[in-house]
Amino acid sequence: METRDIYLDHAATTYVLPEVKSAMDPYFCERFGNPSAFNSKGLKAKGALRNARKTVAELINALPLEVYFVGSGTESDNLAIKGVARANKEKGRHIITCKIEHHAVLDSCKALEKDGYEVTYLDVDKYGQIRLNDLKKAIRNDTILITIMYANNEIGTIEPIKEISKIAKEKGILFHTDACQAGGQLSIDVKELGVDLMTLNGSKLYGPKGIGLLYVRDGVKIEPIIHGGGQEKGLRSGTENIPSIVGFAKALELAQTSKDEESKRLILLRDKLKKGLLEIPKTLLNGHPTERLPNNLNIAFADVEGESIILRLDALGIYVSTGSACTSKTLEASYVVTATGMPDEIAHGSVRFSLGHRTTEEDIDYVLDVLPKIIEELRNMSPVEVDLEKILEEWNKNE
Amino acid sequence: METRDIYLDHAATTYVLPEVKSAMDPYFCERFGNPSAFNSKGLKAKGALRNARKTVAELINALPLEVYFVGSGTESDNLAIKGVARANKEKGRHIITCKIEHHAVLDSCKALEKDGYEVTYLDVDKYGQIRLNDLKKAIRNDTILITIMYANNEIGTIEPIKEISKIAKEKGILFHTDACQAGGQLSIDVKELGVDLMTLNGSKLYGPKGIGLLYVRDGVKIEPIIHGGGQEKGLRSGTENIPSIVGFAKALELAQTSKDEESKRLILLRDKLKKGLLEIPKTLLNGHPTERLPNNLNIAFADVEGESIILRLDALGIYVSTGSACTSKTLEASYVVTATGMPDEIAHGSVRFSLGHRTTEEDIDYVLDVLPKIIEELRNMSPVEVDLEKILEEWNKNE
Amino acid sequence: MSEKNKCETCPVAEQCDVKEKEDIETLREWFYNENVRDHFFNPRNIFKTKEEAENYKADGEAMVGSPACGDVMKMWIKVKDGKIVECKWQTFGCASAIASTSILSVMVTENGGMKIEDALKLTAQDIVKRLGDLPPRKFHCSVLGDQALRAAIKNYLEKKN
Amino acid sequence: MSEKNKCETCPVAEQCDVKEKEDIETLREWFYNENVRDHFFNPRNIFKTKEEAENYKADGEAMVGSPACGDVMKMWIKVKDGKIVECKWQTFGCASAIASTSILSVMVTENGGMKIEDALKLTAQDIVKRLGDLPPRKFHCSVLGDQALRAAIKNYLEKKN
Ligand SMILES: Cc1ncc(COP(=O)(O)O)c(C=O)c1O
Ligand SMILES: Cc1ncc(COP(=O)(O)O)c(C=O)c1O
Repeated sequence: METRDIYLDHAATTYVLPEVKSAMDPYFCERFGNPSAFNSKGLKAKGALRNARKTVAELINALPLEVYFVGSGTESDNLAIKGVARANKEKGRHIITCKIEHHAVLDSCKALEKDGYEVTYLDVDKYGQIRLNDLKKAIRNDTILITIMYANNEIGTIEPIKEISKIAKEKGILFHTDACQAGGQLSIDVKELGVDLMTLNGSKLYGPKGIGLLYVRDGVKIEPIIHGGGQEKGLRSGTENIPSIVGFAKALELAQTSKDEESKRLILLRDKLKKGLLEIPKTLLNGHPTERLPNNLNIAFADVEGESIILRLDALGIYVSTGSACTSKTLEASYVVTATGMPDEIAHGSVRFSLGHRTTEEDIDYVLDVLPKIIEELRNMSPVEVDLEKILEEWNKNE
Repeated sequence: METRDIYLDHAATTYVLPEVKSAMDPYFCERFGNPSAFNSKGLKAKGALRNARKTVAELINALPLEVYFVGSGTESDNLAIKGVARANKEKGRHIITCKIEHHAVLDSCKALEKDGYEVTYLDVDKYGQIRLNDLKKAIRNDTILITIMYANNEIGTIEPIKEISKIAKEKGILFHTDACQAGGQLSIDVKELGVDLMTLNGSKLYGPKGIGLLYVRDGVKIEPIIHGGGQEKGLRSGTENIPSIVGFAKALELAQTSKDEESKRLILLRDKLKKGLLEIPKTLLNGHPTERLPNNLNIAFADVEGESIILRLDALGIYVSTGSACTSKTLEASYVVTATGMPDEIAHGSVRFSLGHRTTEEDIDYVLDVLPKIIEELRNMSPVEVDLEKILEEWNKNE
Repeated sequence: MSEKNKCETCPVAEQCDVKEKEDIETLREWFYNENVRDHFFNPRNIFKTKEEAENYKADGEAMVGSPACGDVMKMWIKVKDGKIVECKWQTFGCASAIASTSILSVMVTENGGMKIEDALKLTAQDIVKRLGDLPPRKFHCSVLGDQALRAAIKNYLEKKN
Repeated sequence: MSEKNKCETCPVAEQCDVKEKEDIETLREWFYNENVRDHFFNPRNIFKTKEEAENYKADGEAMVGSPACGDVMKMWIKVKDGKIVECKWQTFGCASAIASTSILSVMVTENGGMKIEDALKLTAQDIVKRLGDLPPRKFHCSVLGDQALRAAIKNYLEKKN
């Protein structure tokens, strides 16, 4: 059979767009200076750095001095959480997050727990959203930080960021959001969102890998986690990665200016895929039916295991994922899907389809053409026959 | 007057070599997968990652599992020092380093001091080398780590790494070396050097910026400073930056395979520059006369201030630096030069010329043609006339 | 990492952890050798339909594992003159679980069929050996294979007596 | 960062630190405006040689700063009818130190020369204003300029009396 090249794993990482690559290219061999160097070569690099910072600041509606470039989304999450926790420990040592955060957030919190901080991991409802009442109840006098992701990387659910920030503001608690998955598709106006800190990265929005951003509202107390030459106003030392910074700014610009149009296109394609896949018997939609990323579809196929589906699709040139790329260990059901109240046995059959720039209707048609047969074959080979009614009943308990 | 393009600031950062750029190029838009993703796109990226790790491991004579890719030289230094300190705190909380380390090392140590660690900052002699006797005396029962740079970024002095590692081994103390400046020019065989941890980065050896490496000998206890998805065996989480990792491996390979030939060439050019510049009256060589990086020359011009020299050269298209790029603040004399016992007034007139791949004999001739006149003009404008004999006398006290 | 999701009933959970520490590099290999791929994409001795499975008359059958843990295997055997002459199976699980059941079904039926007493001695290692190298983490899946086989034989012996 | 290297005798060290906190972004600007560059590359009112400086007959002269701190300025003035008619100088220091001394020498001698009482009132801010925007960190350098001028005038007045 012919092999296609249908990439439906944009949530794991994206290709760099040609315009982004072109923007980066001059900074490798020609405009290569070190922005801290006191000569014209350095000055040119510094100029590029400043322009990139200005571009990004405008796109997120912040001041340039509130924009810090770091080495990845993970580093940005670590810096936000550990940096704020350590700088504000006199105020308190309690942090609130939720159970479906990315490991970058969860494991930063766990690292702080070892240092004597306390962390509340909020539950989520059946669609993956936190309950605002839970949040209010979790807030204590010594709560210094709330960190809740903008949109989930596995099930695509968008969290109620504005409502959370309202609560945080009322209580005078800092609010950080991991917007890695949202940056390419949703509005990331920090004023409108009301966040104090926001994490973005390049590798999810058609920019380069190895570059992240932390927005820190002017006045927020935060400590560095990487010390050295004092770059990024001392918050992130190390020679500035100009090509990647320039590429990131370009990518964010392209993503943000095209997002309305592109979102419409992706939603059409995704909903076609959703409709087709949910016509397969014994399937369920993971995540929120409406409050979800335009490019994300996560479907649970009962009675089959995700890895088999992925490998069968892979052989045809269709590239998808089960859970998050970092934890693609087949022995474990996705902690995100199970957190929504889905029983493990069905979480094991969950597959994420994440669409993007290169996705065409033809791609979607092809997936809809081949996947039902694959599911049928795998089900024929499977000794498991779950009772979907019972599963739904259990899941619905997590209203 | 015509403007040249003579880059003599390779110690600040290097351009990416065309071969390195070509090696990186396919990984932006085509082979862009996430190595952790469980599909063929991920597999290809994982293959590239594995090959790069193998290449690097062979070049430094280590096992692939001892090679960790991180986001910069600074991050690598931070990880080595904080990571080892935190993982071995049951053994002790004392660290030994020296006064002329890069800020990435010094400030990591300072951060640890805030956390209750104790740090000994060894003095250096007039050439910038630590005294082995000082080191031996500084070692305590609770010393857990010695971190001494391979070669200094400002004055080019090479530290006695093998002797230090012998002492460290005898006492059972871990030894980390920051080899950022050495990686492109000296042997970095970790077995021969006898180090337990070694830091390298891309931006100093014609590789990309934003990529660093930490060698960690198998068995060394170390904790991550960035937590998350568990990449790099959990020591450095975050989507792997494949283009930069591939580029770094290529750059290190090119540098290491050409280093004998290229060093010879650079030493010839550098020594010609040295000879010519030292013919200018009232000049001194900073750093070691023989134990120095092939590409580094650091000259003190008495009675003039470094910044004026740099700007005058810059106007002619000659790009040099005073101290390290990160701390190019003119109000402060270089802490490295002053640590060698040079009085502040002459440290202020120190200029670093760092040669590299693109440097030609014509470049050197041009510098030798214009610089004596610049020094003369600036001296005519200067009210300062230091007594060089007295300066030398003071300096020589730091035998 | 996520303790919570570690399957408590997994018989080799501990083993997995040890292996993990021993060879983290290889552990991260999620892709399989040709043999595994062949058996995954062209599984031997399976039923074409659910009906075929329902109507199959086995001398012994058994199911092990649990869907919550991500691995379930069911095995049907026919025995003649103390030898396994037919071996059918169903597997819910990852590629190596499927491939290892498939290869196991070939191992016990090839060359006229394996004697029951030999089949009872088969270990996970034997299956892995036949499959070729497998990511250590995946050993787990083949462990279920020999368990399913033994359970099916036990069922056959019980029925017989 | 490196406390050790902070010049203890610097008259505006504290001011620098405040500025640093206020405007770290601009602080990192090490490059100068056109006017500064012009005066740095084409300094006015300087001596061509050391000999010329040695043989210069001034009505008042003075030197301020210290080479260890990285900034030294020497100033020579000639006074006629209470006005500064010539102003020569030497500076050891960064580009803005050189440029600010040069522009100061122009300011006090242009339009027939500045009255001594006016010259005594000149502040660092006046020099900076004339130079155009300067990185805050560099204010320091122009502070030495007005100090040198005042010292030279003082020397002239002492000599006169
Ligand atoms: C000796 C030394 N160590 C560490 C670094 C820091 O490297 P990076 O800027 O890549 O973080 C540098 C260069 O800046 C260096 O020269
Ligand atoms: C929601 C979320 N946060 C954080 C990250 C980590 O980003 P990076 O891999 O660039 O470190 C990712 C992607 O991996 C993500 O999807």
